[in-house]
Amino acid sequence: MPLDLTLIIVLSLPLLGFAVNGIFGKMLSKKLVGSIATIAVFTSFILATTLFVRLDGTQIVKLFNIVDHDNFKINASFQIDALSVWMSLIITGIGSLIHLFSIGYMSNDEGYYKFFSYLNLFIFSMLILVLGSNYFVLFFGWEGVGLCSYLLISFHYNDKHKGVANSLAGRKAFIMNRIGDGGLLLGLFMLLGQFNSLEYLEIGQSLAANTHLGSGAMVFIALCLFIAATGKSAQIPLFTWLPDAMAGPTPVSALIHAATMVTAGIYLLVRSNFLFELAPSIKDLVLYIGLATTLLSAFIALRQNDIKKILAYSTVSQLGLMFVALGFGAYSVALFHVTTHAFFKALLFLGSGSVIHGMHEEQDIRKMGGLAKLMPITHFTFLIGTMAISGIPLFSGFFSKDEIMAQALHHNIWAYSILVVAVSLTAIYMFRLYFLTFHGNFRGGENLKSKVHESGLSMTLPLAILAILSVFGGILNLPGLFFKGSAHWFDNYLSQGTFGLEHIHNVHLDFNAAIQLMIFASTVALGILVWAYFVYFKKGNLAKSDLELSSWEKLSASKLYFDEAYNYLLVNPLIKLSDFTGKILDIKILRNGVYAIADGVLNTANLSRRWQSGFLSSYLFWMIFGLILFIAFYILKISI
Amino acid sequence: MQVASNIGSSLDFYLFVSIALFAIGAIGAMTRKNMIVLLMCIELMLNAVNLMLVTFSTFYGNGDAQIFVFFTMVVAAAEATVGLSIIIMAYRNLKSIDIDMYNQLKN
Amino acid sequence: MDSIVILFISGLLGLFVGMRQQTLLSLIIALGGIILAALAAFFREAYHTPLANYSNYIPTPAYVIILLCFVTLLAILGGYKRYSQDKDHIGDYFSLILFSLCGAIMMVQPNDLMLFFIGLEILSIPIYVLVGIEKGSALSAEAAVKYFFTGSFASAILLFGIALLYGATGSFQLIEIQSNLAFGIWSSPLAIIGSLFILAGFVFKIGAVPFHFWGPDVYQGASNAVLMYMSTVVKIAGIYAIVNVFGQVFRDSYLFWIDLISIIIVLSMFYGYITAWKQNSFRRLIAYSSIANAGLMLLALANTQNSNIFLFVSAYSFATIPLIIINNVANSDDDDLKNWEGIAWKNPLIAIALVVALFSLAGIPPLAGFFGKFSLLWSALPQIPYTVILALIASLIGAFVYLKLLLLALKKPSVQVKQSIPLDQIIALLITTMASLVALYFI
Amino acid sequence: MSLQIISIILGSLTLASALLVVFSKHPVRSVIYLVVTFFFITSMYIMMNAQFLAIVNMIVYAGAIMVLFLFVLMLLNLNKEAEPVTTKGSQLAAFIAGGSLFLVLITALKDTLTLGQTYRAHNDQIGLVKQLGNLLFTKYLVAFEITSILFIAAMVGAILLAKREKQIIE
Amino acid sequence: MILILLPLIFSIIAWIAPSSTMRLIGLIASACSLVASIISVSFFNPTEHVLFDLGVQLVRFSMDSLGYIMVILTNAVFFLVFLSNYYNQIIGHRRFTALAFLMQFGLLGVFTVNTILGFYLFWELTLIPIFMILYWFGSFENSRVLMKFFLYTLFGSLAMLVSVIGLMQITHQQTYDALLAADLSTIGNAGIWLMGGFLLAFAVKIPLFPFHTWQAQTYTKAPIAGTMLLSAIMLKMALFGLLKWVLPIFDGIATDFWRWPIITLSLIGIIYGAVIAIRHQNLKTIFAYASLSHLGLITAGLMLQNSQTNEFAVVQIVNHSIVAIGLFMAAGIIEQRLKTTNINELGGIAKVAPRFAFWFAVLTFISLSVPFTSGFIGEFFLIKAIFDVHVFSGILACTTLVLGAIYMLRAYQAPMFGPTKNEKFLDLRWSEIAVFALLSLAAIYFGLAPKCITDFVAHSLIQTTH
Repeated sequence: MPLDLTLIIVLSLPLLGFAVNGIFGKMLSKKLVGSIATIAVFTSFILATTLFVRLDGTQIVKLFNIVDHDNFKINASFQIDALSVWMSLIITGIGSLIHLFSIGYMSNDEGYYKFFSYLNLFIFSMLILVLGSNYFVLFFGWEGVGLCSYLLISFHYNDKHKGVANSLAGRKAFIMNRIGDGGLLLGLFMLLGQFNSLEYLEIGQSLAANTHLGSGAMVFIALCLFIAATGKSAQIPLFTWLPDAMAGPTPVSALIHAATMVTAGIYLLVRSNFLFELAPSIKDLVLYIGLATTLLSAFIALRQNDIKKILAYSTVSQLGLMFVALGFGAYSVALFHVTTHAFFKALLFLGSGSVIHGMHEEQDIRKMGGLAKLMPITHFTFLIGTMAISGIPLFSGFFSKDEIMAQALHHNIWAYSILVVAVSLTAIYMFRLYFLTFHGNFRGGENLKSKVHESGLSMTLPLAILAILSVFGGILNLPGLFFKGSAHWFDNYLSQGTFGLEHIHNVHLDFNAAIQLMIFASTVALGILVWAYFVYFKKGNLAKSDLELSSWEKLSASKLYFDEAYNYLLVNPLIKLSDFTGKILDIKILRNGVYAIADGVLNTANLSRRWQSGFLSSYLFWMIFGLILFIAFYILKISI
Repeated sequence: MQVASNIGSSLDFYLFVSIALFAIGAIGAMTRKNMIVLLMCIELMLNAVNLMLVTFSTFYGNGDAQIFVFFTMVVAAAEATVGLSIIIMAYRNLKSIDIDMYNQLKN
Repeated sequence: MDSIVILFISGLLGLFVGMRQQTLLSLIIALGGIILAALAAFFREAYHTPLANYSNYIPTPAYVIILLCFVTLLAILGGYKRYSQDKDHIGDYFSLILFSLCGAIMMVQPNDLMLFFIGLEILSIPIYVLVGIEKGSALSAEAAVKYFFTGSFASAILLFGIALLYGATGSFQLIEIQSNLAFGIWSSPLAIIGSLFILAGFVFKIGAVPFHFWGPDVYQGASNAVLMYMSTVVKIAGIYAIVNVFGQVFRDSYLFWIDLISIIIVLSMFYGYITAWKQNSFRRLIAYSSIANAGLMLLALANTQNSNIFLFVSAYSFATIPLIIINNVANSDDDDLKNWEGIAWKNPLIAIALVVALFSLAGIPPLAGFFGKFSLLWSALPQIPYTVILALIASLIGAFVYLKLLLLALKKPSVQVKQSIPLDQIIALLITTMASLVALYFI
Repeated sequence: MSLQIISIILGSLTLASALLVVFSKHPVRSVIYLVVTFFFITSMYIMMNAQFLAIVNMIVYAGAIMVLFLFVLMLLNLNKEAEPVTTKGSQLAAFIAGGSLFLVLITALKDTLTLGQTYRAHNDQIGLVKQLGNLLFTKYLVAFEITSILFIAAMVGAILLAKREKQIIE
Repeated sequence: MILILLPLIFSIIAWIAPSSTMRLIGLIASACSLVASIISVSFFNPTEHVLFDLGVQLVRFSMDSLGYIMVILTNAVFFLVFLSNYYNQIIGHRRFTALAFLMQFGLLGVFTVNTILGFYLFWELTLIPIFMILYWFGSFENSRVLMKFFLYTLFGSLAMLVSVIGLMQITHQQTYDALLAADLSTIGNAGIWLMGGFLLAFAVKIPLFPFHTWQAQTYTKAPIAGTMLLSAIMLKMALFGLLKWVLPIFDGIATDFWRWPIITLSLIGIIYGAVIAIRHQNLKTIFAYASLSHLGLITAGLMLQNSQTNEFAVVQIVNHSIVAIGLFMAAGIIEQRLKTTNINELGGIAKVAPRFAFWFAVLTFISLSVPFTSGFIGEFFLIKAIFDVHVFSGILACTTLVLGAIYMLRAYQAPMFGPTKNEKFLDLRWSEIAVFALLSLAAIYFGLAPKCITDFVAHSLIQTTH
């Protein structure tokens, strides 16, 4: 099959699935709907694999021309290179697993067909995003995934209790993403202005030809792109939407808000590596933001009680970690973490989804406990996910995190120490979550307990596959330490196949340092595992109710008051401004001002009509008076 | 006619008289409330015009103006006829020829 | 001249027929006379399309005469219902109107101030009488009294002006006056003061500030039928007199009087429209609107080379007559705007005619009123731009007034009562509405 | 010189009687004074040798029109009623207006009141009946004929208005 | 050309035809116009410039590609208005149908006329029908609002009239091409004033801040068909006038003088409208202010006088029509079924009317100009054009993305989501679905292939820029 045809099929299959499910979904049976959607994505995955196999440098597939400007042309064209193919593999791969999972998870939902068509649409948009060969196409996907995210977050808008909250969460996500999109747009404008092109390759080549190193425009562009990335990838200051986005169905959280969409920001930065290399100040900003995000969100996750919220903050934290890597210029490292994170975070989310499904929509971990026996497969896979994210040695998360730590250690010891704290916190809250959920006594009441059940095959199968991936994902990019021959496969793969990354070589620590690092990291992770085991399993420490929290715990539980601060600083002033303009400026001043002028003019009629007094004598008088004025006018005129 | 040939020096005065007459007629029209007197005042104004026309006619030695005066008189007569009949009709309606009584129409 | 003779004869004939109380015959004679007069005027001079190329158009008297005849015809048609109520006097009414029309025709083709003055009086005197024909009504009597006294007062003023002008130039022939004035007599105060007095007399006739006082009172007191005639023909004749005398004869002193005219225009328009806003009587409202329209008409003086008043006055007439006819339908006895509420729902023809007439008065294209206004603005704008802009602002206020009237008339009544209109009024309404509508094709 | 004195006297008398027309309280007196005024005006016409006009003025104005006025006055039988008193304010305003009309006219025209210096006796025969008759029936024939319309209109109008209607009587 | 006279003929037919057939007449006649215009455009070579007249010297017509776009847009809008209101009372009225066709005639005239006076004439011609439609079919308890609308518009028109006369007298020309060729540089400041007159008229019509106060009230009170006509096509007259007439003719001192003031007002309008829309309670009012916001962007883009920007402004003009019809139709559906558009009284409609919820959502996102829709293309390049000229203004214009999301989502979610307050809600009828589907298809088609508009109009826009 020719390359472009393959690509088109890869792209169009999810779109087709969307169309078929969207239009005919209501008439089809639920099984069929789910199968169509899943098969569409899975076929895409297979085809994407063939792309991966046949990958040969960078290839551009041009479909059609969108805009033909005097200065530039914008095409709907797609780029097939290591980066994009890798991303599409993640998207379609994880995507098809999650589709599979959803068949079971959503089986009781009214909007079944809608859900699958949205999911397919999301996959389509995401593929557009990563496969596009220019920023314009990327933007299509960028907004498209935002749109799908909105649709899926507020999917349960009809819910009796949470309907409004769900839709508000969707709105919040969309608006925050829009802020980022605005940044991206501005960046695009600047790029167009500077390069008369939005093609990655063209921009990169012209940059390579003549470097505008550190010029203001580059900084501006990089800043704009980074703002876009913070919006999409939920970094400070635009991260608060992601926890709220957990209002969506759990597969959505797994797919969009953990594995794929939120990593679009990382993808954007990796894609634009050549730009960021020219704007070191923004790279530093990326680093600082990443550090702050990873630390703060990890802290917040410590005392959350909603199983999905914890995972959401964990996601934010992990994304922060990736940004740290980007801040160091270690693009392939960041992407490696994206990959492993996609595995284990999807696993964790799906696991939590399974739990929620089994618990009949109960999400509060304070009401769980002892589920290990009731849901063995879920428990086992969840444990693997937890260990992977906590950095237990030999799990995939261990390797990818280790790479980032290594970068940090190499560049900046302070950053490293902050990362250590953040990683430790990650392990703490993940084990807290794990132990509280699966061990101890069931706290949800007998009534609920009797109903708890293990999920069906369509749900457990993806869990199993993801668990396997989470365990072995690290193989992709083993450190050079042990496996000289096959080491850094991913690094090489990416940097050879992606424009701009050829010139960037990741630092690899020397043997001693690497060993020390690994041992230290393993110690910390295992230590926390043991500590958590004692604290939460042996002692049976429970999540406290809100009233018993100490001050730092309150701080954590209330999410560092970010939402409140935003409300106070942004939302309320905007509302006040709106009320002022709408009610006072627009109505009182402008509208009534017009009325007042009109009334003023017309009410002089009350005066002017009195001139017409009704007495003939006065009429004659005024006529004479007018005559006198005429003559006086003349006299004045000749005398002047 | 010897008289006329020396009249030149009086013409300015006649003009003055006619202007004054016009003003007096106007004052009368404004002050008097009796409609008939009012009409008379207007006749006075017309006569002022006539006087002025004759004066100019004498000045230019041109008969046109005197013809004009003739027509003015014709018009004045017609106006007086119609005016008086209007006054009579109005009197029938309001039983008064006081002009101030006629102020139903106003504002 | 032929027209005048025809009109005079048919007027006399009408008198005799009227004595026999033959209403329809009187109508036919009157209309026939008017049509014949118009034809006579038509065949005497070539027909020109005004505004053909926006310039060098000097109103051909023939064309104006035809307009005058046409408007009178409409006014007679529209007022026939009222006139035929007095079978005794119908001949008198029609002959008075025809005589008056003679005067109007004399006014618009002057070459001699004497004839001109006589024409003016012939125009006015029958109208003084006609205003008072509602003999039972005190208001009508009052209107007649007021109109008569102010009118003869204004005549005196006009005459005084003519006398002074004669004093300056020594002639009544307009051509001689013009050449004498052009010869340098304009420096003479006699000529200037004379022209000012003449202006005052004219301004009185068209009813612009500050000589407008008769307007509202007389319009209100007069019957609808008479109003149709006097609110249109008098204005047309008056404005043509002004245009001819000032635009042609006094054009050399243009710079002198144009400022005065501008002031009159602005005052008239603002005063007329603003005061019209608070009226309760329709005829009074129309009177104030006509004051404002008089101001607008005076814009024709701004450009002495090319004064395109024709379209405006015809549009004004074709808009005013249907409104008064509709008022006749709404108010058969009294004259209150309250009766206008929902009038448009009584008859579809009324609705259409009303909308067209009011939008035409407000100057909205593609109705005739717009083209009238446009032609005026076209010639006036380069000469007196500020006045024009002020006039436009005033006409915005005017739009308020017309719109208020329109909204009042269109208000849906709770009970719809259909009302039929007599045939003659239907014809008049149709003609005027069509005339307002098809103006586009005459430019 | 003597002519000028006579003119001044006549003019003054004219103005005086005109003022009396305006100021006499009784309408009938006003009429009488108006006749007197016309008389003086006529004499001024004679001074200017406008004989035809002088005669017409006497006959038409003083004779016919004034009689008509008097007739109507008597017809309405209002001579007993005293004229209603107007408010002082409006009267004052009227006087001021009339006075200032006079003043501004004089101010404006004072430079042109020099007819006497430029006057040359062209033709002292113009005011005679023969001359005017020639003019009237040649140059102004049209106007003369046209006045018939005026008169008919005035006649019809006067009759129309002044006639008592049957229904009104009832 | 028959195309322009067609609506006039239909208008007359509508006056005469029996009122029971009025619905069909409206629908079929407007479809005829649309089909006729589409057929004729397929024979049209965009580089051409067809001249024709109707026997009146002052009013001559010409067809160029920009005019064609607008003509088709007009016909399409009218067709959609008739289709979308097919089940509404208003369509059954003879008066509405006849007046609407009369208005269509006026609009087609505006878009094709070749003389400046003709432009004014047709511009004003549209005013009477829409005024009557609003009066007869709107809910103007207080006629003040209606009068305000009329007089505001008239106010602008009079200013334009002065400018039209002034322009004709100064140049002694009246046709478009002659006016373009005329050299206005010699008249200096007079040109600024003349252009000011035009701009005042346009600013009222578009409307620009602070001349917008008629808009929200009128839209809210007007019948939904009237609002659609007003916002979807009538306002476009002003943009069209700006694009085709004023900017090219006054190119030079005058445009330089007015550019930044107008852009500033537009930007204020963009933010002002959006900010007000955030908190307003009435759906129709929100959409009105949204319209203020959207049109500000187009105006600002046009004022830059860049041929490429103009092409995208045309795209955005088309898009705004799509959005306006769609959104006001949605509001109209709610209003018609529930008798209110106050979002506090609405909720949970999505549950009872899923089809409506879906299409309303599609339209909402089209109006949010997400990619794949025409709005995105238009907005992208308009903001880019502003950004290129003035970075800060571009950033300000960008805020419309965020603010737009805030108010549009609010306007969508409040009535559609949450607990169901009104159980009885008739889901969409076939005609309404057809309209929504057509609109969405058009938006997506133009979003992916804006070239079909931009390339088509490019020929006539070349002469409009320096």
